[in-house]
Amino acid sequence: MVDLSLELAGIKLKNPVMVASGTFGWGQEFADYLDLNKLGAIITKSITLKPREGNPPPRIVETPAGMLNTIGLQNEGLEHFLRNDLPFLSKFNTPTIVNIAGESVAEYVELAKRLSKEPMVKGIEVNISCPNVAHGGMAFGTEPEATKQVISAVRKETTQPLIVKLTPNVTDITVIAKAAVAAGADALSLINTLVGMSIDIETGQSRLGRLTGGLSGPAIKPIAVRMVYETARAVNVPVIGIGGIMTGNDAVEFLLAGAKAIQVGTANFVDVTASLTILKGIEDYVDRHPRSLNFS
Amino acid sequence: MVDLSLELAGIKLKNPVMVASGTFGWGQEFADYLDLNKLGAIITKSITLKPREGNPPPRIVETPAGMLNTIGLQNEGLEHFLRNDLPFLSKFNTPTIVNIAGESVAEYVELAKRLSKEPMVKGIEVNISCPNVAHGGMAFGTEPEATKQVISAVRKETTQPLIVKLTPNVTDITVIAKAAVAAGADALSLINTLVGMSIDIETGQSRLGRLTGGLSGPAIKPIAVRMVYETARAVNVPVIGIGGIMTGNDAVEFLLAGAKAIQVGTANFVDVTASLTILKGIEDYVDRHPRSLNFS
Amino acid sequence: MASQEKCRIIDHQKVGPQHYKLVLASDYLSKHAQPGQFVQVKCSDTLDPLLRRPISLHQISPEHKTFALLYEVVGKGTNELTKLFVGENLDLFGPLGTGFQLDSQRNKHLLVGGGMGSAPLLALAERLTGQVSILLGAKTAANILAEADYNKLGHNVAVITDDGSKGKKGLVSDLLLERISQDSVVYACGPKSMLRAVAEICWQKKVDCQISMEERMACGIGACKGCAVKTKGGYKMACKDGPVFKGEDIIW
Amino acid sequence: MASQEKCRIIDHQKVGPQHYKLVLASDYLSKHAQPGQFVQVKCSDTLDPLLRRPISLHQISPEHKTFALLYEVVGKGTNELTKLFVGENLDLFGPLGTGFQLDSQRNKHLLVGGGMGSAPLLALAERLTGQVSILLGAKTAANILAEADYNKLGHNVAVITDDGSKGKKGLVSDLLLERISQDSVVYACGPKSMLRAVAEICWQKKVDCQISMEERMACGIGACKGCAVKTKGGYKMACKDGPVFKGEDIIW
Ligand SMILES: Cc1cc2nc3c(=O)[nH]c(=O)nc-3n(C[C@H](O)[C@H](O)[C@H](O)COP(=O)(O)OP(=O)(O)OC[C@H]3O[C@@H](n4cnc5c(N)ncnc54)[C@H](O)[C@@H]3O)c2cc1C
Ligand SMILES: Cc1cc2nc3c(=O)[nH]c(=O)nc-3n(C[C@H](O)[C@H](O)[C@H](O)COP(=O)(O)OP(=O)(O)OC[C@H]3O[C@@H](n4cnc5c(N)ncnc54)[C@H](O)[C@@H]3O)c2cc1C
Ligand SMILES: Cc1cc2nc3c(=O)[nH]c(=O)nc-3n(C[C@H](O)[C@H](O)[C@H](O)COP(=O)(O)O)c2cc1C
Ligand SMILES: Cc1cc2nc3c(=O)[nH]c(=O)nc-3n(C[C@H](O)[C@H](O)[C@H](O)COP(=O)(O)O)c2cc1C
Ligand code: FES
Ligand code: FES
Repeated sequence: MVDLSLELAGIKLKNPVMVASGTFGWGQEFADYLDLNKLGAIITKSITLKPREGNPPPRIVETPAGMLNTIGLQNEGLEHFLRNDLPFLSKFNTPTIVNIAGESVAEYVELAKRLSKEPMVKGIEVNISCPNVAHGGMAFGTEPEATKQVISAVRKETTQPLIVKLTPNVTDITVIAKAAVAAGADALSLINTLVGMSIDIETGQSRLGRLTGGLSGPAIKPIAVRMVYETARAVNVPVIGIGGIMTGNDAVEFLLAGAKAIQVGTANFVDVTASLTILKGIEDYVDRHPRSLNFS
Repeated sequence: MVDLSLELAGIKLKNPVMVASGTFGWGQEFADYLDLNKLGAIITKSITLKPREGNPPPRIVETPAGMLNTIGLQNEGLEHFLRNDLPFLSKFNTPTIVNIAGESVAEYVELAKRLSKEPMVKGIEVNISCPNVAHGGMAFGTEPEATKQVISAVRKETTQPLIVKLTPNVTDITVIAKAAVAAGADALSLINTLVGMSIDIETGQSRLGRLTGGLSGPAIKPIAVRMVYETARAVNVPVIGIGGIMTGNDAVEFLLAGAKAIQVGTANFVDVTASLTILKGIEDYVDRHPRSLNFS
Repeated sequence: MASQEKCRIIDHQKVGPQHYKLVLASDYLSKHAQPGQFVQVKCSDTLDPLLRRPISLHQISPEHKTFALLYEVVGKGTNELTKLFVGENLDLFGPLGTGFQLDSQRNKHLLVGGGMGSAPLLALAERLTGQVSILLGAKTAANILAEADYNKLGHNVAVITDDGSKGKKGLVSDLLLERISQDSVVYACGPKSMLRAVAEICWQKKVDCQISMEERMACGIGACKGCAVKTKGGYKMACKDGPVFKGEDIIW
Repeated sequence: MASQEKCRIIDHQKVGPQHYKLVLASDYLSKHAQPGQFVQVKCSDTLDPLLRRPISLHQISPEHKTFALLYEVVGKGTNELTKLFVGENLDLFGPLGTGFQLDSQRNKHLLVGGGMGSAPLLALAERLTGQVSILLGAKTAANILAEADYNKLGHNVAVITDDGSKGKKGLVSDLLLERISQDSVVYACGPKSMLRAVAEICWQKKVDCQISMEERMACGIGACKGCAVKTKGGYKMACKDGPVFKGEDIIW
């Protein structure tokens, strides 16, 4: 079997397939269905400093070849995660990368500081791209100055590998990408969801409990591939491709566009074993095309 | 039957269903298959000052619930249009709105000036959002200052109703919308396509003759509805909704989001009579929900 | 634990105006599924529809290694299902969720089904012992589902329709009000407004009540936090903590 | 003019490893379609696949009011087609495009088909009079299509395969080189590389040559400018100016 291992932002990965934040819970939910040891990395659902109850339902609605979600970062907060969820993840020899979301620079810093002390945390993914919260979230990811501010502040407080997760809801993603790298990002992951809306024509109201939600799934893949291509050529840190990856071939498309690794999101809902099927697809491709992709 | 007629930017429309630029040719191609007199308006494919041969093939590729195109504004130029295509369209009692695209402010001005002299042209749609050309195009639609510059210049030269067509490839579409209105737009139409990319994993190359293309179709509908909702609340001119409208219900979703009229694009390829089926769907909805939508 | 498997279709019949019954073969599901649980159904092998659709277990027959689903065509996922033929396979993930608690202390069981809500209650009725009454409500006679199957079980069945085309004219909660007593335990499934009425009646009568809630779902296993139901203990997940909840816990 | 209509499926058979033949009923299409024209097929009533797929007319039988399509499963659209049953309807738009010019001056017709390219040439062979030779090429024996139908017409049929599993071993352009003469007129359909070879041979031999080009399509009626083919006269539309072009006009 081909060796797809790589080092990314100082994190050793068995292979380039990670599971995307918010689509794989805390790992435990999926552990009955697939061997977590086989994944490249597990990105946890975003954690916040304090518990968040999330947004009112309905929180999801299907759209053509995609879905809108407005979960609103429901989670039990940092301390609960460290006490209850991290120990489970630590049993696997797959790196745990913790995705963090704050309402202010201070919250991001606090989260990063605390996570730096955890040897079982192998990296931090900074979510400056969540469209489903009233404060913080995407606001940090749409203005280069705000991006710089939050990433520099986090960088000062941690030596953990820092992955910055970018939003596609911008005119030029390379501007934000460069700002994040200038501020100390070790890698970039993209894309988070696109802001979308769906109206129930019988009620005249949003089909979601909030007005808008984040669009994910195959529908957004062409946009994601384009942004990965642009970003990989604009910065000198590794780029992680995300957006609508359902098959190994989809993943390969991102790798050819310049991504060093990929994350599987919505596909986990359609098939609990999607991440491993996708990994298998990449392996088969590399077997057939030994020179097309470069792993090292 | 319900009366769906309306006046939009000074143009009298029998109903709110228009056909979108670039998806209905010069009208003539569809005239065998549907009664052009039944449409609200016909928006022509973008015309440029001089003939353009367009981009190298392949020019289209299907993506999940959508398609990418990179036609590159192939057209025979303004004079050819006036001589050969406008006379045909003038035989119908459906307003012809001419979509124009320039490589410079001067070209837009020249096009508008010339079209102002044509009584059979009932309005001008200014395309500052084409992603598939090297010069001009989207560049005018992503910077509010550039938008103001081109629209003010065009406004000075014509008393024709001016519809400005916006690109979704921006951080905040309301900023561009306000700039266009401040510069004299009588109405706004949105969205044009999102920039996307698709890679052939066997060749490692783009599946299109150019690197990127414009994403249209149902996949983008949630993004379009959201942008129409935001824009309709940010400006005091009518908004025309475009993006992934396949059915009457899709159209109603845009009208409920705040659009006064809609345009049918990709759907014309799937069903030559789509625009009229969509019109029928809106009529049925208004019959069933007499108070939900306001036509006047 | 659930299993994601391709199950062979044994039977597929139209049983109502927009209603179909699918009988499927699976050792695992027929053995492990409990009344009130559901499966996540992959309605198509294309990207439209994209997500799986939750459908309750309608009948569970470990002895035949089969189970049944009863579904109503309401949109594109359920419409795709109608195209399936006997002998083909259907990709299912289940059994999922927390089903009904079979209360063996009490022996006066009142099962209240509104519209499609009658479907999951049959699996429950098959397992309950003691005095079991089934109250079925629907818009009109044609939409009363699985009545024959309930009758076959020998339970007491009462029917009511909005238009009076079958049984009394009225709502199934009217029937419940007539039948409920201190020693009842109520199990309900149906539209939200009905469930709310049932929960309120039970609360007033101080009767235990288990209701099956519907919410749009993605993962089906508690991972995405998409299927939130507001309860007195905060948001709970319909796919994992439910779909069956105590009536008194729901914040309507 | 084309018509968009739902045509009833009269027959649907597997005829090769990934190849199926659909026979459909339509007064309009069977009457108006010409060899080399195509139809735009709606492969699904969902949004995936979204666009119609162009398929050439394989047989045109006005006397039976039927026509046939021969397709190879290469992706999701053609895969959806395999699910169709006799008696169901298929939504088609056609006939579209400019087909073959039946050259009645000459009477030595050479039809050159590579792989799936053999499909549209049968409709042409059915209409041609005079001396007609059919040259069929494919990767391997199983992929030689419609040979029996060509034989039935009484024309001369020669076969060649890449692996020599049927007929000679080689390319169909090799066969053409053997058979071509000054008084030939050549009609070709197949992969681009083959068409190019055919066009070059014909150009060298100063023989008229009509080739059917494939390009990805959206509208099918010349409106979207999506299916551009580069010719000496600028970009032409495969759906309207073609799919059949003069070999000498193409810029490869
Ligand atoms: C736990 C559970 C058990 C269910 N059991 C059954 C059953 O036994 N038989 C049955 O016919 N139906 C059942 N449903 C409802 C069924 O899931 C929906 O009818 C189905 O998902 C609709 O899919 P669609 O693609 O046909 O419709 P869509 O086009 O997706 O939507 C049509 C309508 O159905 C609603 N809907 C979509 N998804 C869901 C969902 N997950 N839950 C509730 N409503 C939804 C939409 O809001 C919309 O109004 C159950 C739902 C849940 C949550
Ligand atoms: C005028 C014309 C006539 C044709 N006649 C036939 C025929 O008689 N029988 C037959 O089997 N096929 C024919 N084709 C090719 C057929 O249209 C494609 O195989 C089909 O569209 C693939 O659709 P899909 O969804 O199965 O594959 P996809 O998943 O869309 O794509 C699979 C592969 O097919 C290619 N492809 C997709 N669309 C087209 C297209 N419009 N034209 C060419 N290649 C495409 C893609 O680039 C890709 O490599 C014809 C094409 C044209 C343009
Ligand atoms: C239900 C759901 C919840 C999500 N939650 C988070 C989150 O908490 N943090 C985050 O950074 N991204 C979150 N995302 C975004 C995904 O990680 C991913 O970036 C996005 O869905 C695009 O990938 P996909 O198309 O493969 O799903 C969520 C996505 C979905 C669908
Ligand atoms: C093939 C194609 C060509 C197009 N050409 C133009 C054009 O020339 N000018 C323009 O303003 N928009 C053009 N568009 C954009 C459409 O008018 C429309 O804004 C977009 O496709 C979104 O709508 P839809 O999803 O309904 O297709 C084109 C779109 C397609 C698919
Ligand atoms: S559907 Fe994902 S948590 Fe319930
Ligand atoms: S497919 Fe639209 S012009 Fe040919």
